[in-house]
Amino acid sequence: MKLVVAIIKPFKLDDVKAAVQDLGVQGLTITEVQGYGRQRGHTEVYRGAEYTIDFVPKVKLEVLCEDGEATSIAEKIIDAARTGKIGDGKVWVVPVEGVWRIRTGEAGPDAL
Amino acid sequence: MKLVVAIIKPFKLDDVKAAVQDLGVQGLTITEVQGYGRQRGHTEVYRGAEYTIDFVPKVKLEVLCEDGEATSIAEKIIDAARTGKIGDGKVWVVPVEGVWRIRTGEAGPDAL
Amino acid sequence: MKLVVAIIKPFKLDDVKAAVQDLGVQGLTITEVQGYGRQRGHTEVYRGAEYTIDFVPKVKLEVLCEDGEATSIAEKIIDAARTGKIGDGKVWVVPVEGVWRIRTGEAGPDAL
Amino acid sequence: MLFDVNNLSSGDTAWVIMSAALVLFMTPGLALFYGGMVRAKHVLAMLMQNFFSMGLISILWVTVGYSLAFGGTGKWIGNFDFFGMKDVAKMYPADPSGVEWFSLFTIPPLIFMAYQMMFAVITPALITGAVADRMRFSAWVWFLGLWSILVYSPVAHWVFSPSGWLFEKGALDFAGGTVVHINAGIAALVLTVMLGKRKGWPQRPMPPHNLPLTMIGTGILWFGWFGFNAGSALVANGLAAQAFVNTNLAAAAAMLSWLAVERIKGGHATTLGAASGAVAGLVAITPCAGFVGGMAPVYIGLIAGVVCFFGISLKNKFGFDDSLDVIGVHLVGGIVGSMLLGLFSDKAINSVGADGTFFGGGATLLGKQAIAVVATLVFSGVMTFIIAKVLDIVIPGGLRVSEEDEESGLDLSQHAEVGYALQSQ
Amino acid sequence: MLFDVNNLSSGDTAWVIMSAALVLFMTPGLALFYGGMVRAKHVLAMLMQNFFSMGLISILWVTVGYSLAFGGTGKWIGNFDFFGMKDVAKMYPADPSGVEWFSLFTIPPLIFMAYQMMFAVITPALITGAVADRMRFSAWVWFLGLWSILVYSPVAHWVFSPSGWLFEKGALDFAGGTVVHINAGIAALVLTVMLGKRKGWPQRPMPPHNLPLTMIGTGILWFGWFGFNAGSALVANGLAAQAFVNTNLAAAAAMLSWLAVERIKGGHATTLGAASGAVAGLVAITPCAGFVGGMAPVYIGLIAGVVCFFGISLKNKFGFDDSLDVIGVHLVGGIVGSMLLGLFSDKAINSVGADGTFFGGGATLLGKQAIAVVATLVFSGVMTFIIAKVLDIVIPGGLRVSEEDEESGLDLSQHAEVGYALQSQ
Amino acid sequence: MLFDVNNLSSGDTAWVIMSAALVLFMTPGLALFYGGMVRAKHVLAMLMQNFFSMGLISILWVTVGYSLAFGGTGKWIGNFDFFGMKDVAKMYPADPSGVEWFSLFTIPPLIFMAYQMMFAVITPALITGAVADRMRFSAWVWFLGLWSILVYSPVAHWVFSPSGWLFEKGALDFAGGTVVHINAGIAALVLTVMLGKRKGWPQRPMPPHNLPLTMIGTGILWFGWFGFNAGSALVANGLAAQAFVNTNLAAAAAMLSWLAVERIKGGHATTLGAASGAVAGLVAITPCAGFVGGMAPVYIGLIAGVVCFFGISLKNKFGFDDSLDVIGVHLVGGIVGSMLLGLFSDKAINSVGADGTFFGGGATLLGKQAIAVVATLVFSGVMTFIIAKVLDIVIPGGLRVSEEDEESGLDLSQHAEVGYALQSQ
Ligand SMILES: Nc1ncnc2c1ncn2[C@@H]1O[C@H](COP(=O)(O)OP(=O)(O)O)[C@@H](O)[C@H]1O
Ligand SMILES: Nc1ncnc2c1ncn2[C@@H]1O[C@H](COP(=O)(O)OP(=O)(O)O)[C@@H](O)[C@H]1O
Ligand SMILES: Nc1ncnc2c1ncn2[C@@H]1O[C@H](COP(=O)(O)OP(=O)(O)O)[C@@H](O)[C@H]1O
Repeated sequence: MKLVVAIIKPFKLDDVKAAVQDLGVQGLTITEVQGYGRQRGHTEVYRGAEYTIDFVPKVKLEVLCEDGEATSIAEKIIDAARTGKIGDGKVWVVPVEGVWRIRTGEAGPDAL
Repeated sequence: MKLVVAIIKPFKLDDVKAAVQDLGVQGLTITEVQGYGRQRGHTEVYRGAEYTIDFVPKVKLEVLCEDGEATSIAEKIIDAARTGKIGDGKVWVVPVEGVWRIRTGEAGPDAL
Repeated sequence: MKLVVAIIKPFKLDDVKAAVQDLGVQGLTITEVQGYGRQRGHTEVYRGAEYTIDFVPKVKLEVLCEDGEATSIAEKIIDAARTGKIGDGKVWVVPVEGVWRIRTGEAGPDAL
Repeated sequence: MLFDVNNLSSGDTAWVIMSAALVLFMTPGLALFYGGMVRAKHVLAMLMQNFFSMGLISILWVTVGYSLAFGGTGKWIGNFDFFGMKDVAKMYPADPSGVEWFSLFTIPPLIFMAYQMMFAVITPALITGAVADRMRFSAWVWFLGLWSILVYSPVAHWVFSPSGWLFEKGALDFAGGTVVHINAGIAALVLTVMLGKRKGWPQRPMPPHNLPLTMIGTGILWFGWFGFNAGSALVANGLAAQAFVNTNLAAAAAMLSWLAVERIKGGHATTLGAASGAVAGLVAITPCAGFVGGMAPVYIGLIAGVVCFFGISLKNKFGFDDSLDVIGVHLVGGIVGSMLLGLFSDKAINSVGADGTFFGGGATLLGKQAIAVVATLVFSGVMTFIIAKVLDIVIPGGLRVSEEDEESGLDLSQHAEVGYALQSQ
Repeated sequence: MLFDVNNLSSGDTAWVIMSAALVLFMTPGLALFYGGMVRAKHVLAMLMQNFFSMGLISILWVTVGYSLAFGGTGKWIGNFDFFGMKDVAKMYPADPSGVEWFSLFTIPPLIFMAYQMMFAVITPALITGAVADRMRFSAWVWFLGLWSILVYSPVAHWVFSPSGWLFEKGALDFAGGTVVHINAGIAALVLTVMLGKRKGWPQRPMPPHNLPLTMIGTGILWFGWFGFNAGSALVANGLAAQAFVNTNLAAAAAMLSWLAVERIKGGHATTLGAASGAVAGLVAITPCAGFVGGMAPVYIGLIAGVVCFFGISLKNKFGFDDSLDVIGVHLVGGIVGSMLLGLFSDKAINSVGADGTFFGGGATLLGKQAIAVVATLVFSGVMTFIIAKVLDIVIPGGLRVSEEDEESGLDLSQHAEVGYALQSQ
Repeated sequence: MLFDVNNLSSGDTAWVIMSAALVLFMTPGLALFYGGMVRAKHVLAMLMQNFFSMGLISILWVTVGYSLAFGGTGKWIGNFDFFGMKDVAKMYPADPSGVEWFSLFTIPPLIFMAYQMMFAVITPALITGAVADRMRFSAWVWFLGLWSILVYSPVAHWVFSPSGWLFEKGALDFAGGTVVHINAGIAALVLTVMLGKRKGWPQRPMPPHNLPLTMIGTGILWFGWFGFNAGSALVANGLAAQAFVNTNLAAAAAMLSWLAVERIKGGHATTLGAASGAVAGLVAITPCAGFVGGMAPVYIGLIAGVVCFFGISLKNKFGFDDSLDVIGVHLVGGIVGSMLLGLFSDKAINSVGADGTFFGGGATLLGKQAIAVVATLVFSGVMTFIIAKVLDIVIPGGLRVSEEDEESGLDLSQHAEVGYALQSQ
């Protein structure tokens, strides 16, 4: 089992969700995060004083999947999340050693 | 070392925390997340227009533990978080290659 | 590739970011989380009734990096985040099996 | 009583119009005060229950409520003379024979009706704090309407109409200690017991999700309460000024005494304690505002702050889940104020009042106050029980939402909305 | 018309000063009402567009706006008699020959000017809800100023000045059905079409980020509207009381009818529906407030709630993105109110008014109201188009921000700020 | 001076009661204005420090504060004539021989006392913005009480009582430029320096956690300020209208000039800038409100906006951490307003005023204003230092919380509460 993690631009969330649903993904979890990267932050002004805010709002997606699906899911996310502009985000894959569905106690692929 | 991750229903948090504490777990980290899954979302109404919100508020738990404890922690979480209704969530285990306690610099199991 | 994850005290964020930037880290992602640990929570009062809040606000950092950099990044974070007081947090490293940059589709170290 | 435009005072009218606006503003204030204290998933439902009272009760009031409270010269209840706004623009309510009351008014009868309307709106809204997080919205809608007609209007008649039996008896209530606070407070107690506890209470902590919201509400309530109490003079004169001063002092004193107890008992003076103490003081001074003077409001406030603080712990002792402490603050505070009036009332302040125990009046007024308190407790308590019981049977699903709806939050289950959306959207 | 201090009534003055303060308070209220409905990344921009109107329009009003609206006795527009506060402290606007209007005033001319200033401030602010989330701030600044001078002042002159052609014609507008709501509503429609849809609309849901904020705004608006409508009596008397009562009842009734339709159609009565219905009722009663009585405000409110509910779905039918439903609520509600006045107006309530169809006046008033509505629609619509077109060409970048700026949020791109910072900081 | 009920004007009374309510409402407004600007972990502490002033100062004022400010006919300080509400209901303060001041009043003395109470409440509350995020709550409690009695009451006596030396000297202050803003501003400066910087300042950015909250506060402040300034006329007449207009125009103008400077200097007009500019204008017009006319308030506002903008950067230059810019806005703005009054004051507007430089008065008034400014700066500065020094020694732990308490947030460490709970709970 794998966990596909993606950091994307928030307004791409609906597109990305639709895209992975097309692949038959039945569930995922998102978190509101703040990203720092090449897409430097921006200057904010506070009563005449400027300061740089390095962090930009991003959304993190986590999708548990079977081993073989990870790459296709990652690719699908990459396609759907791309705007071509700096700050589009990253996708990565982490190995997972066990998965359970809480409701039923089912384990492994059945738990997805 | 392992990282046990769980997505649970928010109101189960106290029960789950108590349960893992019983196992001797000394620390954990939680995040407010939004889940999408079989427990479809719900319809929201905005000035006469309906739209579907797929995401439901969930809480994510992360527990670092020694290799041997992962399964028992996972099982304990599953027990404590179960309501039997759809949307109870998932538990998964991720391998961890190193852990440190920031305060002391201790590494490995001592860092937990 | 590795993912270095750290739970730190929120007010240490700027220092930690500066520290890992020194190491050439070009990006990272943060999440606002709540931690439970040895640094027990605190008592809150609600209309005369006291109750214990176990969770303390923390910030979670995630840094993707090449295999060889993980330990040095972890050490740098540990240095920068340390106050020496209980609750300073943890750092851990998770193996990553693939990374992509969404904007370009680049994979592996180039994606960082 | 025909309204004679020659008696109109523009100054008094300006003040009472403004006061009516201030009292209307209190209901949103109350909504926010309560709304900040519930958990995030119930915030809109709380706001909605309160705002809805502004809608429903306004309409019911001009249809029948006002007429039942102020029509005719009956002892127990009004009549239908003012049904559907009939004659309201040109007629004051009738004075009973031998009494001059409405005939002395210097404001248009319409604004008297409107001012009273705002009281009718906020009184049942007070109850929402007790039933928070578990009452079905449709049940609330029906309860609200029935309670207003069957409980609020009669009690308002007893106390505020010069022909009402408690008014005649000489029980005093300047701005609604019995009519508003005890009335709503006992209804809250009955409903709380009937609905049962919130799921998870008291094991799971249910901390306020947004105390700054509660403090916004506190500010609005304090501000609006000047209209509530000083407006009840119905003239812009020294009596209104006295009621204004008393209102502010009681709120201030009760804040201080509440915080002092907190500090002594628990070690910390809390922000919510400051707000709660202030509201307790405002409640307690409500019946007294135009009858006491000097430092009396300070003493009343100091006592109210302490008593209400301990009043709140009743729920833990008796195990009923008065979610946001309507009983501890409004029922207890209302009783404290109504009874202390029996001690502190001073005819030198208001000649149509009476002298309390401390001003040579013996226990006479105290006795009358006790009768008014008990009468309100019994009538409102019993009627609330009957209305709620009937609704519990009649309303599909009963008074209380299902467990699942409670868990997912009333906002979603009752209103298909959530208070706050994702930040990053 | 020289102001004679002997005619001054302190009661009337107290009420109008207070009303002016209440109307000023509505603009922050509106800002919050709208601000809660946009997404978090646009909240400050929304607040800013509204607050900025308090800054810019106040200054423009005393410089030229008031003079253009109330100077001289022209039919179409005022003059420069009051330019730069000249004579405002000692002179009322002139009455046209044979008319007694300003000469009957009992309040200082300065407060009349200030009261009207607050209307000038809030009217263009209403438009911000339609252009939310995509208009360049500099474009808004210019639009705001030009629209106020070129559109608001003339229309205010037509309707509110006794020498204006619509006033002369006998079209009625107590507190701004045409001048405020239709005027702003049609401008909103034109701008909405010219700006185009928000990126992602209607595919992507754009739910309100903070409905409690919207409810705070609703409370303030309802409260302030008493100043808007009852203050328009410009005296503290029975007429002000009538306008007060009508205002409250229409808001209440429209809340109920909006929620009823929601419940019947969609299954849920929503909190935002309660707020929207109330505002729709407030809009519709605005032109009628001092001309109708009895249960008429209830009927007007009930109708407004239903019609505006359906008015809102127009945008989905026609595909224009009226982000926060300014058209559905203010344009539609303003027309509903202005036309219903032709039916419900009653000279028994206000002798300077007229009898509508239901009070034996036939269709005469209805016809006049239709003329006023159409005139406002055409003039404001065309002028808005011209102003916006010119600005789109002249302003660097045009009316609308770049796609990227829209995506990252107006708060950041226009104001270099964000509404909410990290909680844990 | 015995209060003669025959002199009472209901219109004036209505206006002053309402004004007192408006000024009271400003303190919650200020709390929110400041509360939105601090970081989330300090929000309740900020709200609490302000609300607590409503509690403590109200009680101290009726006990001794009012008497020290308005009792007797001394030059430097009042006496104990009104101690504990004695005679306040029936007596105005005494006029010094040969002066008619209180004897001309048309409002009940009680409401004069209450109106002044609200000023006493908000003045020390202004200071909280400077000491944000690091002052121990118990230290604040003591400071608040002592400062009010030892600093506020004397200065109020000097300036507002007709027997006070600055009043006698002819220094003008319509609504509190010296008494309120300079007084609080210099105290803020002294305390800021004594407390030291917030941990991490200025290296770590400390952005406002919730600017919409700040904007709610701004709206309430602007609204309430009409009571503050126009209420200071103490009658509902043309002077009140003038003060009302001046208040609005100065706020508007200062918003525009602040934003203009921001735009020119930094490229962006900010929402917080709009709010800050408006408040700066309101501060500057406070002493002038009833003494200037025509376009003068616009000029005063424009100047205040620019000067206060630069005033704020002082803290960066001198390295003191005036967290929320009380010094830049209130101290600088108060001085700007008090001195500009020496230029713009016009006896044609207010016959009890004086002519400033621009109206043929030469530098006389300017000199008197300078004396009043300097006297306030010196007295308040020195007294603040002494009080704070003593408290720092006496209070266990000193004025400032421990590093750890500062880090975990004042909400938790001082009040055992947090502003916002987990959303999902
Ligand atoms: N090394 C990293 N580790 C974790 N997250 C990263 C890393 N680099 C970038 N990110 C995340 O990806 C987002 C986009 O990265 P950025 O460098 O701005 O643009 P791009 O991916 O287009 O090169 C960042 O905001 C951050 O959330
Ligand atoms: N494939 C997945 N990857 C990541 N998270 C998932 C996945 N499937 C479900 N989840 C998470 O688990 C929660 C519950 O899943 P759901 O399918 O609704 O119910 P159940 O687990 O009872 O079958 C979801 O809300 C989501 O947060
Ligand atoms: N076993 C664990 N799994 C995940 N997170 C943990 C674990 N133990 C501690 N943490 C996180 O680290 C933070 C600090 O831990 P704590 O035990 O309080 O102090 P210290 O790390 O100094 O011993 C906690 O608040 C929590 O967020």
